[in-house]
Amino acid sequence: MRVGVVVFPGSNCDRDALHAARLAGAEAVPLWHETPDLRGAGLVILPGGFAYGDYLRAGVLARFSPIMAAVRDHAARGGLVLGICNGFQVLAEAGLVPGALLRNASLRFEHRWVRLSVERRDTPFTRAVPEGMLLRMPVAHGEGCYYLPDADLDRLEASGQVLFRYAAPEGNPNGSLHDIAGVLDAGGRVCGLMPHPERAAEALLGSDDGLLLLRSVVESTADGIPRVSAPR
Amino acid sequence: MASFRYAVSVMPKPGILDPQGRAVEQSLPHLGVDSVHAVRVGRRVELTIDAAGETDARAVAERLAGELFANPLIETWSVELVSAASSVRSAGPA
Amino acid sequence: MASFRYAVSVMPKPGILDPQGRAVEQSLPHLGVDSVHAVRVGRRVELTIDAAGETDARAVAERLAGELFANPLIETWSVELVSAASSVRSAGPA
Amino acid sequence: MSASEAPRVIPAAAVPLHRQLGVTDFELDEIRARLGRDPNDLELAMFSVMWSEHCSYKSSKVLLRTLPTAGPDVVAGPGENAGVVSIGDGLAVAFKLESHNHPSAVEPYQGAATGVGGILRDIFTMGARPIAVLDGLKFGDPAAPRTRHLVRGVVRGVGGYGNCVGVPTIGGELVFHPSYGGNPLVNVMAVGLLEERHLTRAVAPGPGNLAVLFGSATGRDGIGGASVLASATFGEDDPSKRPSVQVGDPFAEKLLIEASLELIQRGLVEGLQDLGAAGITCAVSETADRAGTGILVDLDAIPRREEGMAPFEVMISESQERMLAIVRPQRLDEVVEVCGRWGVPAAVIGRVTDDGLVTVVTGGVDDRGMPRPATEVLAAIPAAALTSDAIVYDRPAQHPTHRRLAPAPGAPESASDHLPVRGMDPGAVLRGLLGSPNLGSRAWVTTQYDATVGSDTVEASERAAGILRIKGTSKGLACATDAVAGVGAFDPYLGAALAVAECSRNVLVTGARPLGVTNCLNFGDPEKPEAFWQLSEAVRGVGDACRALGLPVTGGNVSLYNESPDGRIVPTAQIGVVGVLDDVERRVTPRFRQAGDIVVLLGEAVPGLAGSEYAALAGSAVEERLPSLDLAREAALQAMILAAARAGVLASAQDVGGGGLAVALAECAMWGGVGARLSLRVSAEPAVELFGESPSRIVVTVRPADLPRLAALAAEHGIPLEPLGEVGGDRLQIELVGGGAAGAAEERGANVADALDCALAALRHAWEQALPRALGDDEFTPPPGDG
Ligand SMILES: Nc1ncnc2c1ncn2[C@@H]1O[C@H](COP(=O)(O)OP(=O)(O)O)[C@@H](O)[C@H]1O
Ligand SMILES: [Mg+2]
Repeated sequence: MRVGVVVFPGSNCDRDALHAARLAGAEAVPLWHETPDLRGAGLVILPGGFAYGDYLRAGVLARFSPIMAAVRDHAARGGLVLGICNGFQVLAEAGLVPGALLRNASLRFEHRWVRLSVERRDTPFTRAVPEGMLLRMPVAHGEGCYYLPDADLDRLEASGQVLFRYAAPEGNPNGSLHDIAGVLDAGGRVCGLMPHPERAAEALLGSDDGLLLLRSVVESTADGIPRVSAPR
Repeated sequence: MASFRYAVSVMPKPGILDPQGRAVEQSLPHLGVDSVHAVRVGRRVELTIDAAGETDARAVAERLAGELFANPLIETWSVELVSAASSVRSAGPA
Repeated sequence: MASFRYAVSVMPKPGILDPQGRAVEQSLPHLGVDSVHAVRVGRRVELTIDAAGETDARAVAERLAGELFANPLIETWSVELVSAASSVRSAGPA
Repeated sequence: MSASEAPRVIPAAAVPLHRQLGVTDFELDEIRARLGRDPNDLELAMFSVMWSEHCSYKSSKVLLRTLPTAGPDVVAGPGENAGVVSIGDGLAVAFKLESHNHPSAVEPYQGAATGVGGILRDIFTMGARPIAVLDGLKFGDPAAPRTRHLVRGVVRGVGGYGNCVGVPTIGGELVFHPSYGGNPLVNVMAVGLLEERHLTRAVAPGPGNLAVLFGSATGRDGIGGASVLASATFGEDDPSKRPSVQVGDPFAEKLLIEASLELIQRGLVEGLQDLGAAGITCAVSETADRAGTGILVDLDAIPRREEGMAPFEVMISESQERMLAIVRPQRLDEVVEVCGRWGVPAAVIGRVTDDGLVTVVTGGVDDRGMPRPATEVLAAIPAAALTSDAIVYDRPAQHPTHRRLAPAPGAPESASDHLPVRGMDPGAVLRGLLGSPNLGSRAWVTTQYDATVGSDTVEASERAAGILRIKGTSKGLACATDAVAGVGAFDPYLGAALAVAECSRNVLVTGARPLGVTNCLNFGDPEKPEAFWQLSEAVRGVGDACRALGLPVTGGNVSLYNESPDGRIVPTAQIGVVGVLDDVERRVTPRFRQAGDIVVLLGEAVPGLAGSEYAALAGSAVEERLPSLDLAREAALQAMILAAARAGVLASAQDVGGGGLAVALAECAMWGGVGARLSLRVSAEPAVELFGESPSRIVVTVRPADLPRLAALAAEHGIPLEPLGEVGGDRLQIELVGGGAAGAAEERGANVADALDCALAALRHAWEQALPRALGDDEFTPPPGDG
């Protein structure tokens, strides 16, 4: 299956995502932000980095790049989208996943290794994760504090759209409500998370837990047609 | 065609935690200041818009404010016409 | 004792590079906007000061603006008295 | 009214322009001799920046020439933007250290950020993709509010820039010493990876080729001393409109990196030069001089950020994120296309000529880029006069009368007679050392740096050296940067030599072979004979150590005038070393691995506690001796450790550095999550053995079965070897035995332990809390687990 990694001006984890997608057994191609063509990708990754410098507000300027219209269509047709770190911020600004990412409660950039609990394993992003396993990977961001107004947050929880939470012993690095590290859109096809699975794709670098997410996607689309598994 | 300069003020919505504002408040005692509270830190964007008239220019400013400068989920904004030059005076020695 | 609410606007000095303003301008064509230029992005700090009178309160606001909120090497600032509540109207769905 | 605003005693006009620009009368004569006439104001401004210490190295050149620069792996040495060493497989590494001390003292965030930006440009100018940043930071008393402000700003600035451009920060050091109180040091090292065939030089060959400026527009940033010209030009104009603080734009730099590397990989440039100090003037004169050509600059073609800029402002502006490419005319369209795609503005600003001159014109050029009859020539200077033929001084050096015993600036006045070498509780001292600002965990800093972007980081931060793997090969790179300020304060030669030894040892203990050295020499005012003596001693120390260890110096930077009203900084030779690991999977780390492994000390302690962290903790050590360095012994130790690592004998290895053996052992234990039961022979003084910082020592662990092989290697290299005990448990226990310990026993008070015995948890607690506590940040949560 083909993974497309969007390159915005200022993306800096695009190579990492391409590399990890290949390790997961996918064919991976870069997608240039000015060209609204997804090159037949089944999964589109919005990678980490600082698109447009993260100026003004992280993710907001990238949201208007021409390729985002294609990403929106892809999602509307049930295609898979994974936003990692800055990519999550772009998805949130674009309204493709719920919520906003505020400045870290510490007001500092936080680079730390964290552990994630996987709240659901019946999604295209998590089906290869063994039951009960906590995933170890790094976070590296200044604006990753997940926020939704109370009522919306309750709805998000009730509809099973919370996919990853920060877990002990490292805990929550940024003050996110409900320790939320990653969420799904209402259709379960678009996922945004702050930690970096693509940087945890090889034991040599400290962990290969992140590869499980990409493997899940590859497995989910093994026959070329993404299987739909809507949230509860 | 005329030019209009606007200042868009963007502030965290009431009820949204503002860690920057809190950090400012916490640092005030070190400056010997105890009479200050309710500090909120937001953004100010100044821009010049070319348009036939103020109504058209303001429409662009309002649109940019709501779509770009502020995130309505967490922020409120207001648009203000300022003079053609920056409304902020120069201050302090170089 | 009365309360006064101020808004302190902090903007990059003229001549000082404003990477944020530049990036915003660069991305405006993506929004289909071509009538906007001279974008500068700064900060807005709102705060409430308790003092016997406006003169005293403003003195505190001016001092904080110059010492804490702005870096006089690269930024200019201005202090404005606003209503007791935030001067920024609520907008968008809460 | 501040001093600078006070009315001048001498009206400005009475001071000749050259002096206002910092050019001495003697230098003006030298300029006249090179031009054969008087310079005009623009030319004088160009000379003033090019003949500044920063660009001309006029005080240090005679010293730097003495450094060894040749080596089998050297691809490019000093004289280029960065040194380049080969790592085999057609790959090479570019690396360099640079300072941004003074800008960081004025505006810590932007000063540090633009420091990172500047050194990264030196790397990708060579055709290398930047893959790592390391930062050497030095500040004064961490309890002082000003220091805290500087530390916060500088660390945020290094992170703010490096994180955004996406280059991991994988190492560095943060050192507090009172002499840096008025003058912090911000030295940044960057490392890049390139295919050797893409090596690009900063040259302007081929008359007729185009000079293309790409990147940000030119503003009034960083126009320092020459701003006096502004008053001549603009009369009463408000000087605050001439900002000299530079603001970094890492987003623009990221685009510049991608555009530059694409230009190089597609073979579109004949030469490439970044714009740093002295801006366009420096870039055009250096590239022309290196190629033996000239350049004609069309002033009107230079894109500006501001209106009304005077010619001198355009020519010397230090606006960030700009590059100069030399391009064949037929490739121009492609160059413009590449830059355009990355959103980087590009403009042809001139042409390469064959007259050896830097010519600046206004009023238009013809189709061939040559001046028309009506064109006004604003400046015409031989390129060499600005660069290779700039003035060079051989300054007088005078060693201070109290060479070794003079207290460092800011050190407490009263000296204790002796350090408490006896009657102490060694466990309490160890906790005190681990809890001290210089030895505690750096997590407060390193959590603010993205260390894993790029997906190549194998080890980062707290370890002796950062390690990156090299994709597509089995290789790894180990990088470290060190200075030994504590000793340098008393003996600049020894401090510099120790820094080279320690830095290369830090690379070696990972199993990597050091390939080359970069350095940043931070010193005081070279016009003061004592400061110049410190500089020349340090260069001698770097040279001697590099020769002894067989390491070429491939580049560096010199930062002088590091003085403040509080005094001069201690002599600080910051050293950077890069080494290669043939098989990164077989790297050695400091972590104790497995219960039952044997802990072995290689090398032996020599007396001398002056300049150590223990001395600082104890209060004062001005009467103490310095440790000594035997470079032959160091070289033998380094050869031995490399052989041991290659033989696969080492389970772990850690260099004995700040805080001495006890701190090294504590680190191995804390990071490995397992303790050790050891006994240490004390021949002289327990403090020397436990906490002394004498060099040429490494703590390793081996499987019991491997001990004979290690012993054989040690014997072969003539290295003393002492098995200390074994790994295990959750405490660090060191029993003191032997004559020195017995003598101390009599003086021990009732409450004093016979041995060092600490729970790992207690050590970790002290270590983790050290820095946040020193900086007064009680909100910081240290990461759990091993640093
Ligand atoms: N201490 C030093 N040791 C060795 N080489 C040095 C030292 N200081 C400067 N150099 C070399 O002198 C040249 C000029 O340095 P510099 O002006 O800092 O370059 P750039 O402007 O590209 O940063 C470089 O090649 C640099 O490596
Ligand atoms: Mg350079």
